[in-house]
Amino acid sequence: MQLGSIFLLALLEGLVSASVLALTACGLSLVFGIMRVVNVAHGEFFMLGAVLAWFTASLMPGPPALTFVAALVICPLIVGAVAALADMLVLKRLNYEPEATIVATIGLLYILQQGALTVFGPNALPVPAPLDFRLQFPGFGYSGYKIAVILAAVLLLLGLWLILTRTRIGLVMRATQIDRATARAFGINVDRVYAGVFAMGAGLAAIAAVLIVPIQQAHYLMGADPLLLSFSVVIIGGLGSLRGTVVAALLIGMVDQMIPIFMPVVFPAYGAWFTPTLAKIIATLVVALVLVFRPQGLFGKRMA
Amino acid sequence: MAAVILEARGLTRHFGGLKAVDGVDFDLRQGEIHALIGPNGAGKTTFVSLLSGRIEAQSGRISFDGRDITRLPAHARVRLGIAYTFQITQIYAALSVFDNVALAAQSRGSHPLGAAAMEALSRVGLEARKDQIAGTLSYGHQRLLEVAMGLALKPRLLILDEPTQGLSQGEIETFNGIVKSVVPEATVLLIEHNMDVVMELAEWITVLNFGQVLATGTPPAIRANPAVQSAYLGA
Amino acid sequence: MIDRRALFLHLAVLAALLAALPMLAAYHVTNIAKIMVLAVYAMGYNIAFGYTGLLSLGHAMFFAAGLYAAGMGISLFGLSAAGALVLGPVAGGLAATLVGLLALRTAGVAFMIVTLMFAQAGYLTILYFVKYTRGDEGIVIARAARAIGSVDLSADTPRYLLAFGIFALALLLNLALVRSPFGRIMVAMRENEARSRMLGYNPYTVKLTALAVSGVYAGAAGAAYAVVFGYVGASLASVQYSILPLLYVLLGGAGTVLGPFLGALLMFYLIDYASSATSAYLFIVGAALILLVLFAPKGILGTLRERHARWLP
Amino acid sequence: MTNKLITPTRRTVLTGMAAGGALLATGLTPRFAQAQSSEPIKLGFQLHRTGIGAAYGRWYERTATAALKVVNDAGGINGRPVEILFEDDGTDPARGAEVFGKLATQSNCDLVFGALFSHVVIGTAPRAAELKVPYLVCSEGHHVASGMLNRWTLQPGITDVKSQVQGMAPFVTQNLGKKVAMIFPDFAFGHDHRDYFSAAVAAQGGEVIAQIAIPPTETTFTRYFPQIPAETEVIYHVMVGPAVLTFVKELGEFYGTGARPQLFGFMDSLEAVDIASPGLEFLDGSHFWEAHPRYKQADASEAETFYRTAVGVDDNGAAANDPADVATYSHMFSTWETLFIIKAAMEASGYQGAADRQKFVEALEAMTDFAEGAEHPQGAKTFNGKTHQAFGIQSISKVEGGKLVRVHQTTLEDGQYPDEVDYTTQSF
Repeated sequence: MQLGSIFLLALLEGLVSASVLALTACGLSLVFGIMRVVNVAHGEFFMLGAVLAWFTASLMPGPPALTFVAALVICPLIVGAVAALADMLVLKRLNYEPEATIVATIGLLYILQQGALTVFGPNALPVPAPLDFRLQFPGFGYSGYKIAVILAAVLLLLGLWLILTRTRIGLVMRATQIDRATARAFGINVDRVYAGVFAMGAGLAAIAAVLIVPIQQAHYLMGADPLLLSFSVVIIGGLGSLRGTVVAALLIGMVDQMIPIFMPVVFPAYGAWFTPTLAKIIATLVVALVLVFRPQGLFGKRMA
Repeated sequence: MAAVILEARGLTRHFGGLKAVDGVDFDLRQGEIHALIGPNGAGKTTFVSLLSGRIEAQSGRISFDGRDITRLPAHARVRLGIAYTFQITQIYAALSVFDNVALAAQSRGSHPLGAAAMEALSRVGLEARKDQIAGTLSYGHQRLLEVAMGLALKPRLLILDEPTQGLSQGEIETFNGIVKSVVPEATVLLIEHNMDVVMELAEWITVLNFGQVLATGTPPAIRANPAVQSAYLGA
Repeated sequence: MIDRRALFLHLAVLAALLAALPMLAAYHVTNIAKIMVLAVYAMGYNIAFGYTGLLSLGHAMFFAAGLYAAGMGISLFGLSAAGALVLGPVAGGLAATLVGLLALRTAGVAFMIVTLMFAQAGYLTILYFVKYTRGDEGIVIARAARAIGSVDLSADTPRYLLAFGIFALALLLNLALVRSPFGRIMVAMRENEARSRMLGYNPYTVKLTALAVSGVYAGAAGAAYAVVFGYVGASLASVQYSILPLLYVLLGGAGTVLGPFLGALLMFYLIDYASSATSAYLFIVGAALILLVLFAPKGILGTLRERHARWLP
Repeated sequence: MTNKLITPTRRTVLTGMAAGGALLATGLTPRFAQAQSSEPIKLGFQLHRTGIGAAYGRWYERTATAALKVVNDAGGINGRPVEILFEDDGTDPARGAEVFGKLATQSNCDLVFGALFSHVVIGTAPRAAELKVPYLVCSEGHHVASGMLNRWTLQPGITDVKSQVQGMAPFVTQNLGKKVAMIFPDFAFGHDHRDYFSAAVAAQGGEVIAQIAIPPTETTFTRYFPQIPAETEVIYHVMVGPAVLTFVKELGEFYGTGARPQLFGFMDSLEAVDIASPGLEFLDGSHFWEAHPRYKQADASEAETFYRTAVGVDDNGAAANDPADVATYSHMFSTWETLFIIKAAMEASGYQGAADRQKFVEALEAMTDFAEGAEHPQGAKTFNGKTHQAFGIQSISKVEGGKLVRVHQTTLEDGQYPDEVDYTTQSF
């Protein structure tokens, strides 16, 4: 392949994975920013969104485009409802104590995983893409749907940003984030806000998953990877900072895609001992070290 | 006059725009009871936090017993003999009274541990409650336990941050007796709002206002100082 | 300073485990041996989490350090089983110290994530060095190598006795540790770090020491696992093996000496019996975690200590 | 609960004595002896019901259950009925060893079989040797024949990967191309493919010009495709796990309708996946290895038809009652065949009970051939008693109109390689 084609492919693949990652990680970041809860079950909400998308698409009659749009609406709602329920039944009772909530969300992770296995079975579940066309670039072909995913993610992120900054809901959420007690004093139903935020975070993961299933299929063990990547994104971007999260998602999504694409071009020994697995080890360590030495993230300001 | 045991020069700590401590010079003489007073928000707690190492100084210098301790972490200063009792009670609520004091005595390497701990408890009159869980003590007793932990450290400098807050009159008298018994082996630095306590105990007083030293001197001199009067009365 | 009742209780548990050996069916001999090895691991976890307040999600790395030190020591370098049992705790302690040096600069949630990330890197490292570790497939330790002198450790009784010996040693040392002055400092660090600092204790060194001891326990358990069960594989270094000791400790009672063993025993048999009735044992693990943090955050022995037996260490 | 933690309890001893007394008193001792010998043979099955192997596990269970019915309908083994006890191992090696112990010592199974995933097999094998219980694996891994396991572990029902790969190589180099780029998962299973196929291709005068290892946690693959050299004539792909469909689809998108290298894949990539899934159209014309052709071939034997009906699989390799439920057809026959081999070896050794386990292994080691038939619907096999490994015929199928059509069959000789171990010299 020509270097120009390689670059274009890397850019496209990087954008697809960054946009889906940004949506997923924003969900995690939102929950952490406002509720101070580290949701280990976030990857399972992603998985749940994906298997429900398959379920919707295979149950509903009609062309793939229609069932897909239906899934895009229905799945986040169901997943959000499950999350709100978990918040009210478990997290609220733990008073959002950080360590207890982590243990509880680990429990939730196992329950959701087992639930998906029991209900939907162990197979990879394919969902047809709502758009079926290929783009031929010099040297490689590319799925038109993947381009649509990038656009959809950008629109959704813009929508999220508008909700958070321009609406009363966003105002209430920010007020709750700053001070729970004061928000309560101003007549804000903090319990409802928390349940809503947790549902919204899970819903974002579910939307991201619905977008990705036509590319990747749904499977009950698929939650681990988005969880670890989202953690990395939220850490690099600065815990709780949405802008940092989006920037970090772009960075990590791009780097994650570009290493296997570019390394063989610039580094002939790639693949001999510098395998993708080694790249993953290094990436994981870098994220850990960022959290150790720059806990405010690469893009955040240190809090006084 | 006794030797200076602790000396601070140009000590500064700002929080954003707030000049909590702003270029304070301060001397503490061996064996005295020194009170630090000032209106709310004057920077008293920040100042002693800088001395004890709980907060790092932005500039300035602190020396203790002739040694520069400006960059020494808090726990190392404790080991040098600077003990600090918290403004808000900070005991180990889940542990027994004995364990609370033993932890302090153990830090000094006291031997035998049990005897050292019991001695500190008996000095504040809590020896009968040694097996009680500390969190179940009355508030006054918790404050006394806090002081006992300070004593069990066998400090050379004991910093007490508003120790009498919330104590009854009887408890305050007990407390005054304890503080008097500490000197002159050790030195005491006392942040206090209760002027009766200050006037009864302090040999020397420093007044802080807006992060700076407003005045320093003997109790009668401070009482007569017009600047202090205006700061306190807002005149 | 060890309470007589406490010492008696622990010795009685050990005596019961020893006396049970001739009465147990073969299946349970292996199970209890495994439970004792896992309990050593959980005891180590408890020293960090239960006593010192360090909630780590990366202990699998310390367990795996001992596991692979022993397994690769035997299979690649011809180490003896006895040598492997010594090397394991050293490797576990070393791994914990290295991780601690960095991770202990953080606290709380950040500490959990950092340890999780380090353990994930450790897991991937095992996969990376597939030539030596055989990656996910793992290493089988030859039966001939699993012997001390002429005693074949793969036979039921010696296996049980070795696991028992390590468990007994770990339990008594744990008891001595938590009743020692240092044990009191660990608890002080858990209860109130700011206060402990102002009593002259350096939180960093105290926590690092506790984590290192915890790693030594985990490494010892890992080495024992390799020698006693003859298999060393990457799945034993996965996240799940970091959650397992947390689950055992929460169930049995964090900050109690016997809690980890009790938790391991109950959880092992709960899963074992449940798996014949249903394949949904992940559900059981998940539900147990949630119910424990919701309704019994102190675990069985922690609740017992609070209500009835204050002397329980 | 049937599990006895402490044996024997006073009560069970007393009931036992009472029962014995009653029998003696009524003079029924002879019938008691007969009853003992007609007690069922219990076979343990280590099942991947949950975990990463779950998609396979379901079909392994169905196939073994179907074979069991055939065996029992024909009078069982040595005139005794047969039972299979399925126990979930979570596709986890540690749990696998525990489950083995449970089946062998708690449920008193005569032997254990059924495991597929290599790490489970390797994690369990030491336990089999400790307990001296035969362990018959259905895994296609090379671990048995490589000599790393032990005398109690055998793989008589399915060919190992080294042999499969070696059998494939001549077809690939002669029909598809000589310059091969390999794409495989970066763990032991993938490395077996890498090493054995590279060697086999070199022996055929071809060359592996790129080895692209993909990390095990990967979910998307397009970014690896630029590493495929332009002069590549054949892409050899073997991926496993839930992401395989993504892999194939992305490969299709990458090359599109333009000129592309020939594709040769291992069926592992598409087990339990419908070839007619959206996005897989581009596979048309590509080749796959199959141990056992999923689509019923025009020349299917009677045995093959019988097997399909018995397991409940239609002509397209999906469940007869649910066409969307696609089988793991290329591997699951191994549990069927293994059960019939168990029957044959038990009958050859005159197996009576646990005391005859060693005789069972020796009888199995003495076997050399399995003829094609209802007991071996996948085809004839040879068995090497020294390496404990079976060798069978492999198929190469071409995707034509959304179906797999067999275009080549290897011979038994194609897959032979020199012995790497002689388990029969090892002690029990």
